[in-house]
Amino acid sequence: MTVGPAWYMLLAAGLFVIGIAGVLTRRNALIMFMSIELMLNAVNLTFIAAGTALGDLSGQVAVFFVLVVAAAEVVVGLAIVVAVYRRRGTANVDELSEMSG
Amino acid sequence: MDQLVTFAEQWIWLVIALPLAGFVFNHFLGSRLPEPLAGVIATLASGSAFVVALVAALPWIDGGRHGVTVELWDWMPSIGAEFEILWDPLSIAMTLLVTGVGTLIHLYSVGYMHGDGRFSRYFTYLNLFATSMLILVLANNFAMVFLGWEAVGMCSYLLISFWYTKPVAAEAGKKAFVVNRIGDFGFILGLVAVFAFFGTMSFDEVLVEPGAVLDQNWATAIGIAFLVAAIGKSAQIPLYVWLPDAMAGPTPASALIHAATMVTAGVYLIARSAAIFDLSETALMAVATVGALTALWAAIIAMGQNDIKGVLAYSTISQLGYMVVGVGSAAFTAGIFHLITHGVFKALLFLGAGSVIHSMGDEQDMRKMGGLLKKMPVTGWTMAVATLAIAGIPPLAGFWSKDEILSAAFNRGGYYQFIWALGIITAVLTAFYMTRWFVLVFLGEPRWDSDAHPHESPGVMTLPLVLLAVGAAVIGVINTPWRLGFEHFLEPSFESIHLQHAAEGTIAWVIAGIATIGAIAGVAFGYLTYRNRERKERFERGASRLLSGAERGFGVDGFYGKRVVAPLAATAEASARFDSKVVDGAVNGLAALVAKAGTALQPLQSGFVRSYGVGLVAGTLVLVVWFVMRGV
Amino acid sequence: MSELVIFVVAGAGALAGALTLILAKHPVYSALGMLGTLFSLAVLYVSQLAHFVAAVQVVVYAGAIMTLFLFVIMLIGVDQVEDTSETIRGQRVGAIGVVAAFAILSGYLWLSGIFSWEVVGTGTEPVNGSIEATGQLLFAEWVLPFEVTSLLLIVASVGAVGLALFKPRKAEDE
Amino acid sequence: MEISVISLLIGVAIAAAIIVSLLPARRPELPIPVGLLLSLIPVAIAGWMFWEFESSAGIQFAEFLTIYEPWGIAWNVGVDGLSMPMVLITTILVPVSIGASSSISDRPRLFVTMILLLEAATLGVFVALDLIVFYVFFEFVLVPMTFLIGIWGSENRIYAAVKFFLYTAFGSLLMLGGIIALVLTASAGGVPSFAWQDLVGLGLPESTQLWLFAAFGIAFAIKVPLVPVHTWLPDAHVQAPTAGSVLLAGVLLKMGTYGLLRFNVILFPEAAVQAVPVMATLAVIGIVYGAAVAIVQPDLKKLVAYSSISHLGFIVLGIFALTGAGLEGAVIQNVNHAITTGALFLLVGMLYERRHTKLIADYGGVAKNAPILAGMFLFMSLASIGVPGLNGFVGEFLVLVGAGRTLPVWTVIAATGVILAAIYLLWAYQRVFTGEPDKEENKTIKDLHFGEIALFVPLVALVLVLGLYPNVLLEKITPTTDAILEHLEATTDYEVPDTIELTPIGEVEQDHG
Repeated sequence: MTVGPAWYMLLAAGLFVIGIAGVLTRRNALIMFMSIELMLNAVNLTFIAAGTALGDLSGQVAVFFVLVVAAAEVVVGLAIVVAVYRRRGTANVDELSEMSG
Repeated sequence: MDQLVTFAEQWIWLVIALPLAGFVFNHFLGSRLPEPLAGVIATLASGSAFVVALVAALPWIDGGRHGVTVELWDWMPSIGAEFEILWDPLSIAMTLLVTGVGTLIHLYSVGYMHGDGRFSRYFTYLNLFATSMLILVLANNFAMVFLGWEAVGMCSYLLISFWYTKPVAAEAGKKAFVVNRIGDFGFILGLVAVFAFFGTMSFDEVLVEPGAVLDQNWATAIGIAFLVAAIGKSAQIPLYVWLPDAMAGPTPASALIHAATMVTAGVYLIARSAAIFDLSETALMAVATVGALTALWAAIIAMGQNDIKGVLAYSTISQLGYMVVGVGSAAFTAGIFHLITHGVFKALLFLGAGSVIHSMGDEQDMRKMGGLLKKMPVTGWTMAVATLAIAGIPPLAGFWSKDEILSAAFNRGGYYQFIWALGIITAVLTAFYMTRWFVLVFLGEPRWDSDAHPHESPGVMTLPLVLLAVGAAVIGVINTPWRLGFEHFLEPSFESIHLQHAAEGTIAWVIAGIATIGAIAGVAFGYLTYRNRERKERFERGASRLLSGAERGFGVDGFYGKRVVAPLAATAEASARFDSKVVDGAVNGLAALVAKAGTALQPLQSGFVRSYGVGLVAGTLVLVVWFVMRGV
Repeated sequence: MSELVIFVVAGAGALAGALTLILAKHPVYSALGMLGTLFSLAVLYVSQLAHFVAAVQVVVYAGAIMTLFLFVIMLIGVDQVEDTSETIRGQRVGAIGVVAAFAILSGYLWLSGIFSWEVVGTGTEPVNGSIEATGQLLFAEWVLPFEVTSLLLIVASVGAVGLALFKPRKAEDE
Repeated sequence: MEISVISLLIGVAIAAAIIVSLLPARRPELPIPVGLLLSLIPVAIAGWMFWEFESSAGIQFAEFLTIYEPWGIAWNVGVDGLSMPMVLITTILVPVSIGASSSISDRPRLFVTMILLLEAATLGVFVALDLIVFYVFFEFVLVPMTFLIGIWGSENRIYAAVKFFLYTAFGSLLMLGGIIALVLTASAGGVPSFAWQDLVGLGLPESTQLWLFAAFGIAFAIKVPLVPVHTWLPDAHVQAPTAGSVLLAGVLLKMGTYGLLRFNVILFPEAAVQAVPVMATLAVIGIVYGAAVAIVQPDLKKLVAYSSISHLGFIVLGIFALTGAGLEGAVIQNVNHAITTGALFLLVGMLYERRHTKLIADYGGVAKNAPILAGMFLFMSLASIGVPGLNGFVGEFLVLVGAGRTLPVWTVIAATGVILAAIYLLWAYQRVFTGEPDKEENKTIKDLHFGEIALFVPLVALVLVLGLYPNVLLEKITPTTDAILEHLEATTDYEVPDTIELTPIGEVEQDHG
């Protein structure tokens, strides 16, 4: 028995929702970051599954691009986290609310 | 003759250009010249224009010759407004008056303005004034008339407020300009209508046969609009209030304003657009009515004036009323004739008054004069001539022209005989108040202040007086009932018009007789009353209410101040308040509202990334739901 | 049958790793959970014939990116245990709300069957996730975006260096 | 591709701005004279263009360089009878306003740079025929002007600058929406084109035209400004430095009237014909209301500002008279108002430099010690009032007689503005200049010096030339305005009235005479 793409979608959705929950509930910047990565991976999974199901290799190519963007994002994001930590001594995003209106 | 016509066509522009050149020269260099030179140059500029005009006028003197037009350059071609000169009998008559009398006033001013700190500036204004008036009378289209019209208004503003450091003068100048502008409003509307119906401003097209374009109502409307314009410029009821105040300027300037230029423009305008007025009896009647009422009203006020120039100012208004009656009776030639004669003797009167004021050390109150005839014989005797001329004593100038107007009005019949009656009453009053004026100033005992040392004016001032006195005495002969030379001369300008002619035969003699008797009665009554102190006092007691009312001009100025100016000012104030409070308030209110909304929404911007995250996800949700609903 | 087994096992692993990621108090555990998820996904990719992507997933994600994460975690203090009590008013309710809504929406969409499309490729001509095939596609049709990503990476690394050089102003003042 | 003279013109202005900004900072005396000299180059170029400009209707000196083909955006510039006079007067006013700024001591380099940038942008507005290019310039004008007000203004400058910016930016955003909507409608799915030439005579449905007319119209109405969206103007004028006021009144406001003519009337003819009563009413309200408010202003500069509102009303009335004389009058009044009001602002600025007050009540008797200043003020006032022979008359008169045919009632009301103008300006003159100087400060007031008089020479010359021989401009304007009317007649039911026909007396009373 083969597993239809719908199941992969369900799994991806689950991962994505978990990722959202992580972003919204955790206040450690690093964990929030990883949650975002998780969401990106969920999306990657849908690309792969759909690409396979539709017989189109472009789905996999799209994953490459997502990967690159994720890598770039991580590089800059982590640099920011480090910079903030050096200045403020914390990675707790709740303490970084200077932009409050 | 043909050579002279060619001369006119080629060189007539010099009539405008010469005074203009004088203006430009004096404007830039006048203040560097020694005093009399600027005046001499200005006088020469004006005088040479007179000479050119005189030579150019020769072919037309005999009458019967049509006008020529000389195009100078384009101005506003799309509305048929060019710089184009019309040299026809009407403009010839006006030009000769303006340049002739104007030159004498220039000459006189050289003496009068002696020692003034802005001597040359005065003459630049004088030349500019002459230029403007010449543009007005030489124009061949309404737009150019309006150019001259406004320019004389501007010059009168400059001259009246010449001594601008005196608040009275500054105020009077502004008043003159603004009141004139109300008249201009009528002029503009008239021009707008003319353009709307004719598609051009040019006399060549508008005035040749307006009956082929206009209907009755619009002919009347345009006529009334031009009447409003004339009311402003020629100081008729109800806009005459600026003219008495215009006394604040130097006296020769007043002479120029009152006699040769400016105020005659209104009468000229009506005469020039005779073809339009000819279409509408209603408009003509309105004109005649305004003129007659003004003549009478101003004559009454003049009786109570104590200012030597005040009497003359109101007499100008009154005499202008006569001219307006003349053109309003369709006796356009008679109106212009009176304009000419009045130009001469009123210039004389003002210059004489100036001479008196000059010698009395700027005293203008007649109650502090008297007996000046001995001290100032030339001035005094020339003034006697002028007084009799304006009073209408034959055979002096005023008699002929006034009689011509009254006779024409009577001859027109119907309503116009009522106008004639008003005219006769005014004639009696005129004779009376002018005699009073002469007696108070020149006869009787001296009532001078102790420091006054009256003396005869220098020759440069008395020469124009003498010349003008001769004119005032004899100029009437150009148009007598036996030989209507002036009327014949003007006729080509009024060819297509139903001109109202004066009465003929016995009636003419009767009318002339009535006028003469009235004038003599007025002079006699005036002389007898004011020559004797006792009778004078008795008369003044008896008529005290009338006289004191007249002295104040019956409070018309105050009435305008209260009923017109004050409400206008209040409206303006209210508008300004409305503007800053309501209109701008609304704008600022809107800005405040936005700011408030911003403050109200401020808590949303908590600064917590995770809160924003909730919003982000919620927004995504909405989007996804929307996509699903759309069926993607 | 084998695919089902792989899917169930790897899927469960991925979910477990994900939950660990968001529930662990200690960031290091979170990172390990994340690592688990990444590996599980790589397995799933292999089962979907995306061999090359799976390899990249392991090398780049699990290898490079997660190492970077761990490195930073170590750098800013492994002992930082997060206080999980909620301080922002309404945050918990909002978070639960939107997460639940998202979950419900996903479930609804799944149940409504819009993902159960007719499978085209399976059985007839499976996609070839080999390096050659992927590379050919990448360097032919997608070459421009590919080059642009290189630019993005350069910019990102420059940015990171810039941020690293940045010194707090206080330090400058001292 | 040869660079056309228009690109050169704008390029020179920008280059001048760059050169001035690169002057050494420790030589603060340099920027004004250098800027003045550099700003004379555009005058020469524009003068040459004007000389070469043929009296015909088409776009001249046109230039077309594609910027972004898929969207149909291009550097599409050129001048016709509407824009040529504005280009010329803009270049003339810039050196005058730089010359009037010698008292600027705070960052003169930046100041002159801003003025030159403003020149480049306004020139761009007048020559642009691509709607996007037009919009970009139209918006860019705000930037230097806001700086001019906000940095070198008087006490309340920030408020005025912000108000100016927000007010006008709000309007232009509406216009941007209008531009996009117009182009999308016009292209109907095909390749869009922002070229004005392609958008003329589209024959859009009337309701579309009305919407677009409103979108453009509001933007321009704010710029003109028409009552009731005028309140930014007095504040901006009062706070702006002299040069800013001169350019604001002389050039910036004209962008509104120019836009109304260039876009609203030509692109949406049907809507323009429909909107005549509304626009004419707003114009007439502006004339009378602006004048009434001006009468009682205690602040001389505000008085002149409100007089601008009144005068601009005449221009709008002339545009929407939709007759030959009305359009000609509107275009030439654009120029005339720029000269006279620009000059009046210069004079107010010079008074302010001498006495540091703009309140009329603080003056009195100034003419005694400063006769040239007083004479100049009077001259410019009379020109502004519309005394014939001076330039103000030509435009106003053409507008009035032009409007008389199509909008008689409005014309009658507008003509009262002529009276009111005399009242407010002469009254102000009377209070400021006449009488004996009773206040100490007014007794020592200095007259204009040579440099100041020199600034007025070109303006006085223009006042006289345009007053006595306006044909220099009119002959270049008329073909274009005639073409506009032909265009209106071709695209709508509107017919330009020739003369109003009556039943003449001559026919009725044929048997009478």
